[in-house]
Amino acid sequence: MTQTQTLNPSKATTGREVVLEIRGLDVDYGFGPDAVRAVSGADLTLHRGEVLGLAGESGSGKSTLAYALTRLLRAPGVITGGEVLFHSRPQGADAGPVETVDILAADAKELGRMRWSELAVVFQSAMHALNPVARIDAQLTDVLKAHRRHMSPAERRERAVELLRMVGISADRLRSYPHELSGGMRQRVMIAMSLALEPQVVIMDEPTTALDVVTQREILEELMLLRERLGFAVVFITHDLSLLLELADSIAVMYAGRIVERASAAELFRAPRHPYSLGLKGSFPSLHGERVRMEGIPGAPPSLKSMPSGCAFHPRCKFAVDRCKVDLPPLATPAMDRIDGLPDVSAPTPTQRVSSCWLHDGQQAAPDALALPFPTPVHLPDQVATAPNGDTASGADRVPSSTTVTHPTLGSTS
Amino acid sequence: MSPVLRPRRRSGGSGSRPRWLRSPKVAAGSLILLFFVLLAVFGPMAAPHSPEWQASTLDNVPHPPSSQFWLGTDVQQHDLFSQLLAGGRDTLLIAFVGGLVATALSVVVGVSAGFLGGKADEVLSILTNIFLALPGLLILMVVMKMMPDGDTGNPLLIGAVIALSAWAWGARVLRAQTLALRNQDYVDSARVVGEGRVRIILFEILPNLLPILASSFIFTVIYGIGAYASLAWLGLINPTNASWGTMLNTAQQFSATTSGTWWWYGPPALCIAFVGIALALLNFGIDEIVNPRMRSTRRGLRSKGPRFQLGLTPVVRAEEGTRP
Amino acid sequence: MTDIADTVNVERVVHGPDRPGTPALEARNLTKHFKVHGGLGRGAGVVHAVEDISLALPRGTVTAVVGESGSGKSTLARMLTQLISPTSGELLLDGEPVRGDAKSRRAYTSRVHLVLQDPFSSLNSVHTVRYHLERPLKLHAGRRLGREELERRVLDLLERVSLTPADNYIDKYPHELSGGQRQRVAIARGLAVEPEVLLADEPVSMLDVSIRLGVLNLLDELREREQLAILYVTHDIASARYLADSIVVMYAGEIVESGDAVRITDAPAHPYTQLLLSAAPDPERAEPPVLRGRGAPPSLVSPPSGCRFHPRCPFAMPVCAEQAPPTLQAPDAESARHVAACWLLDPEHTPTTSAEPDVPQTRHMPSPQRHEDPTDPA
Amino acid sequence: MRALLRRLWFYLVAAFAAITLNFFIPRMVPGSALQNFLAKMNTASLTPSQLQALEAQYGGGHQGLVAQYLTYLGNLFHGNLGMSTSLSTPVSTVLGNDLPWTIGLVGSATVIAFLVGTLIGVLAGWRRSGLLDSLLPAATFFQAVPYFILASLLMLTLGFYGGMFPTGGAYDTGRFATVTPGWNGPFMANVIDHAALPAATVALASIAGWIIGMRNMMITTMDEDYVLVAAAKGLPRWRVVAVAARNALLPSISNFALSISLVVTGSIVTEIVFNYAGVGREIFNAAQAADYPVMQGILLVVTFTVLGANLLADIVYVALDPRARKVA
Repeated sequence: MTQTQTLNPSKATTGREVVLEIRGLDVDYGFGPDAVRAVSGADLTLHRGEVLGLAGESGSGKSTLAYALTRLLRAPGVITGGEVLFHSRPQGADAGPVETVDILAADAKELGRMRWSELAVVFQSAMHALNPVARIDAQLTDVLKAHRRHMSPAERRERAVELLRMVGISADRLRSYPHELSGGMRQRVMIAMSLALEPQVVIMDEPTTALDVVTQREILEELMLLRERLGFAVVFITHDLSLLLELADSIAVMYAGRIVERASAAELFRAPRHPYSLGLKGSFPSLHGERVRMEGIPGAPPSLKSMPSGCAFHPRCKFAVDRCKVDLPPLATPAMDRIDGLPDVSAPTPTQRVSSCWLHDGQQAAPDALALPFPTPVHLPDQVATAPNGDTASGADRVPSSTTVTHPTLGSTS
Repeated sequence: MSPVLRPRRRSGGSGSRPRWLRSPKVAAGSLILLFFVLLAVFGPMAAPHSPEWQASTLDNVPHPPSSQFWLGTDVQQHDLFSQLLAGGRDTLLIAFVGGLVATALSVVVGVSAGFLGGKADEVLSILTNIFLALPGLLILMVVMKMMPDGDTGNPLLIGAVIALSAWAWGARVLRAQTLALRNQDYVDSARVVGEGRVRIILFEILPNLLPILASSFIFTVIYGIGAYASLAWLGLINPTNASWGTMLNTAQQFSATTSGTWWWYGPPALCIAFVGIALALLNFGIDEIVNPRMRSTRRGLRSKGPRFQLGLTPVVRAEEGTRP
Repeated sequence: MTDIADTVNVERVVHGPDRPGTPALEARNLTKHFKVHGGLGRGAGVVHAVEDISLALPRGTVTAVVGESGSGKSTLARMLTQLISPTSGELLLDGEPVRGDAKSRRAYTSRVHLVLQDPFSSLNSVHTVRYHLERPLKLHAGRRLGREELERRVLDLLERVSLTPADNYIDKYPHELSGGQRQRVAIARGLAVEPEVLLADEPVSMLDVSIRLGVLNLLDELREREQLAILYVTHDIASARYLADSIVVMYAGEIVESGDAVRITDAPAHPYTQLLLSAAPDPERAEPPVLRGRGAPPSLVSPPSGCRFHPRCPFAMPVCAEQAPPTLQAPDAESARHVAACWLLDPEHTPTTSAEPDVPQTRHMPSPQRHEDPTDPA
Repeated sequence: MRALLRRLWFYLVAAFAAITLNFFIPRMVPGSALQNFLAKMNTASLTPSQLQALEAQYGGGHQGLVAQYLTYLGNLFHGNLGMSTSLSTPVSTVLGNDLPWTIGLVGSATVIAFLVGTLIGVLAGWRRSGLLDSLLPAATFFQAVPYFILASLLMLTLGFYGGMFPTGGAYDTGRFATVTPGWNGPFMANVIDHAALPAATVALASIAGWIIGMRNMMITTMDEDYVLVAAAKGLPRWRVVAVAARNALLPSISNFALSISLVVTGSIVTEIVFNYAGVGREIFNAAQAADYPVMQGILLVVTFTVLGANLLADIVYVALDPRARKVA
């Protein structure tokens, strides 16, 4: 049962070397006057071996961003600006020279070569991502055939067996068709396929959303174990923030096509700075403690065609001020998190937490709920939830405008 | 895959033209069709002579178009222009009746099979598949040959007989679609609210089948025109009924095609072809409206848009591109 | 504690919240076996989808049915609405047995309503919101409603599900509404028949995260205000804990545990419930969870003998494979309503595996301090 | 295999239904069928035995319906389709002479149309270029126009006025013929020359259907994730197209089965235009001569051929789609 420990990755092992850099990425759907902007000015940095979570609701642009950075986005998606740099390090040699590929400038041939061998993708629904009329072994070996010309058919087959075993599927499944496998097994095959060439980055688009919780947990455990062994970095896309908080090293929260907050998982969990992150976090009922009425976020996410002015979240934000309706807040380090001597509002370092909210521009005191101190004053590394000071934090964490209402049914049950 | 009919009333739709007219294919198809429908209705009245009228009983040389006979005459000195004007009515009527009857049959069989499922579905499906496999036109030939001459002149009867050989295709498609719709949650929701079976079929399922119904209707009409024209051309239709098909039959009998009398066989053949093309355009347009992804790309060489290719998302930077 | 087995192991355990009086809807020994087609010359197989379930839904309560896909929870909900007729067992509406003839069925539809999972397909795209809400009103009013009366009632329904101003929504087509708004319309349609029982089959699983709570809260308000008996079918045990009075856990077509929502999640008695809880996302977890009972649910065509969970159960004993476990009271239960179908609860059987014998304690219990942060939901 | 057995059951029922229908068609016609026939018959003299055979086949004799039906089934079982009234030979002999020509013509034309149309459809769907798409409405022209008009058009332009191909017959006959029928080179070339226009008619008329069907299925299939995965995996371009085309092909094969009867009847009309030596010309001649036994025999044989083609398409489908093998 040692493998279970890997689900919560130890931050110490995370390499700091950058493997993927995204700068100011703009993505449109359509072209010309009908175009709508799906992703605006996205900045992300993925470190070697890190799990980066992309959280957001449907239409927030999280999948668009992920597919655009691999240039796999379908028509009518168009990349209209920005940069995606992949810093590739030759396999096997830790100290090998780093080669940088400009993905947006690459041609089909170069993309074809580097994609999958260095940057693989796991799709949301393995049901649809596996070719229904081809056997599993054919789908595992064709990628080897395309990228590893020197391998003999026997070697390819051997590798396919090895890949399946890696994700816990026995070799006799090689001759199966996808429809003969369960949903969990299909997703395992997809993961095995993504790792066939030992890529440095794996992008996972809601890989477990369609699965049952137990299967989901099993697959995530295996995935994290493999990550530890093979050292690939993961971009994990999901709408399930509570899962991401458990799984990821750092998290970028997206809303209406923009990254509104980027922070480490611990920071985001204990002290979110953006009202949307706070609201999203407050949309997942807890498995512990007293039941209280929670409000979620009023309203609904905007459509790309009619984006609100200023900060897109302002119509649903309980803290919104006049300025939010007019001006777009920059993605910057919140005033309270700035370290003296580093006044880099406009150019925060990649590891620094940032939030796109006027409440953190230093002109006024941010609301209590958005201004929880982090790191927490009492040193308790990873377990604030059970920490004795939890109650001090929680008092401030309470959303000011919503009064705590005891659950109506509780009166009769407890 | 399930084509869902979008509501007709659109909020803030651009332009006052209805959406379906904005498709050039539908517009062209409708215009041509309208012309021929008008021809079918008013043509016989507008014709200068009756189809049987002969300019002379002595002359047996077909005359090319002239100011007197706009489309010339045939061997027996019939005015071909008059025959052409009169000949559309039966053809269109038969095809239309055939289309209506066949569509009605296909709805009854297809929707029942899809909605009821089980044994009823099995029996109806086998019936449908058998009718699909039967060579309809051949059976029509045999049946028409066996029918008394008087009956082959009755357009309604012929339309109905043609429909009998044409309903199966629509029934099969409708069954598949009904099967898909039956499992939609809104059908279950309607049942939970307490709606009856008939009401569910008529008000929940049928409106969603309209695009398929339209396409199957048009398909059958095309088939009907072809079938009727072929039968007439083969001489299996009472030749006293003037129609484009019977005109071609007489032309064929007198070897018009190989004797250079193009005005004899050309115009009726063109009329049949044009009606067929109009209907095909309509069908094509409906397909594209229902399923916008199938719309043909209009980007020719002159287009400035990015070229989309699977697995290679285009990069068009603002400074080079045309973003407003 | 020695005579628990004798006192609780009655013939039929009725699951669901304990309330005095006649429950709005009661299911007795509901069973559903689906026939699956064999080929030519082969006997048809039988899927044991739901096995002998007794459930009571009292007025003004929410009962959650939790389970993985294929556990039979949706089949159960559809049986309760009579969309599927049970193989055996009966339904009691207000204590009266439900008959199957067309007239009673029609009457039934006016008292029991089902809200389905997918708001994108549960409304017909060719009809407006008005049509969707007028139909049940016309069907169940019992008299002809005037045009103004209908309009007034439709507007009232929209307001009851917080679609305000109602005028803005009444003539919209489904595609003009967001997922959450559609689900509210679906619920409003349910309310139009003025039901006593509302069954909701995964009503929020297809919705955006930020608007799920809104719909759950709406269900809770309806329960409170209209005293509905609500059945909430879900795979998300955290939302079940949030909304429900009582949780019923299903595995492979059977109820394995039921009881007060908070008790079930805080002190699960059945190994499967423990497994579900350990697999659920929970950022508050101090240490990574330990999954006990990996694997997949069994085939329901030939379910395992004895306890259906035994092939996966980390505590399985010989008896588990031989005999179906009785439904027993959980040892720590304050009320007799926390029960589980597990041999471990029978003092005569002790586990032979290395796992700790006191099953309910194996799971990490939340420390009391953590309960004082009421708004921290994560 | 079980899926196929289940389909086989359908074919048995269908074949039986076709046989029965063939029996009842003459009896469903208003009035006494036999009287109608006799009235229309242009063969002046009927021998008493011919009359008796006709009575057995079309009723109006003194046998009961059931007995007639049983006689009919018995005759069929022995391959006895009756006697041709105009040719005085057994119908089975007549068909035996005609059928190879028709099957050769329709078979080759259909296969060519299917292959070419599917290929163009794959390209049109994959590239989605304006050029190929603008061909589509033009292609529908061939689909919308009746076979006999299309056939006449080709015959007039390429054959009669163009002089590139012979305008009739299956091979040169008559006084000036230089070829001798048999498996020899000049004769085969002559046959192909004669088959070119009829085959082109059949192919052109059906090709638009394949192009459009395949194009639309390609577009739908390319939206599937597995095609994107194939592209993402860095497979060569043709492999990615192949993945999509392989899946898009499946509905085309079902459609093939559906349309086969339309194509067959269409080609029969085409044969009439070109006076081709197949069953088409035979049924036309039979119709002219009111030779009912031949007409009915052809009807039956064509129906069975269509059913056979359907069965073939079913087998191919099951072979190509692993999911179909599972469905019982």
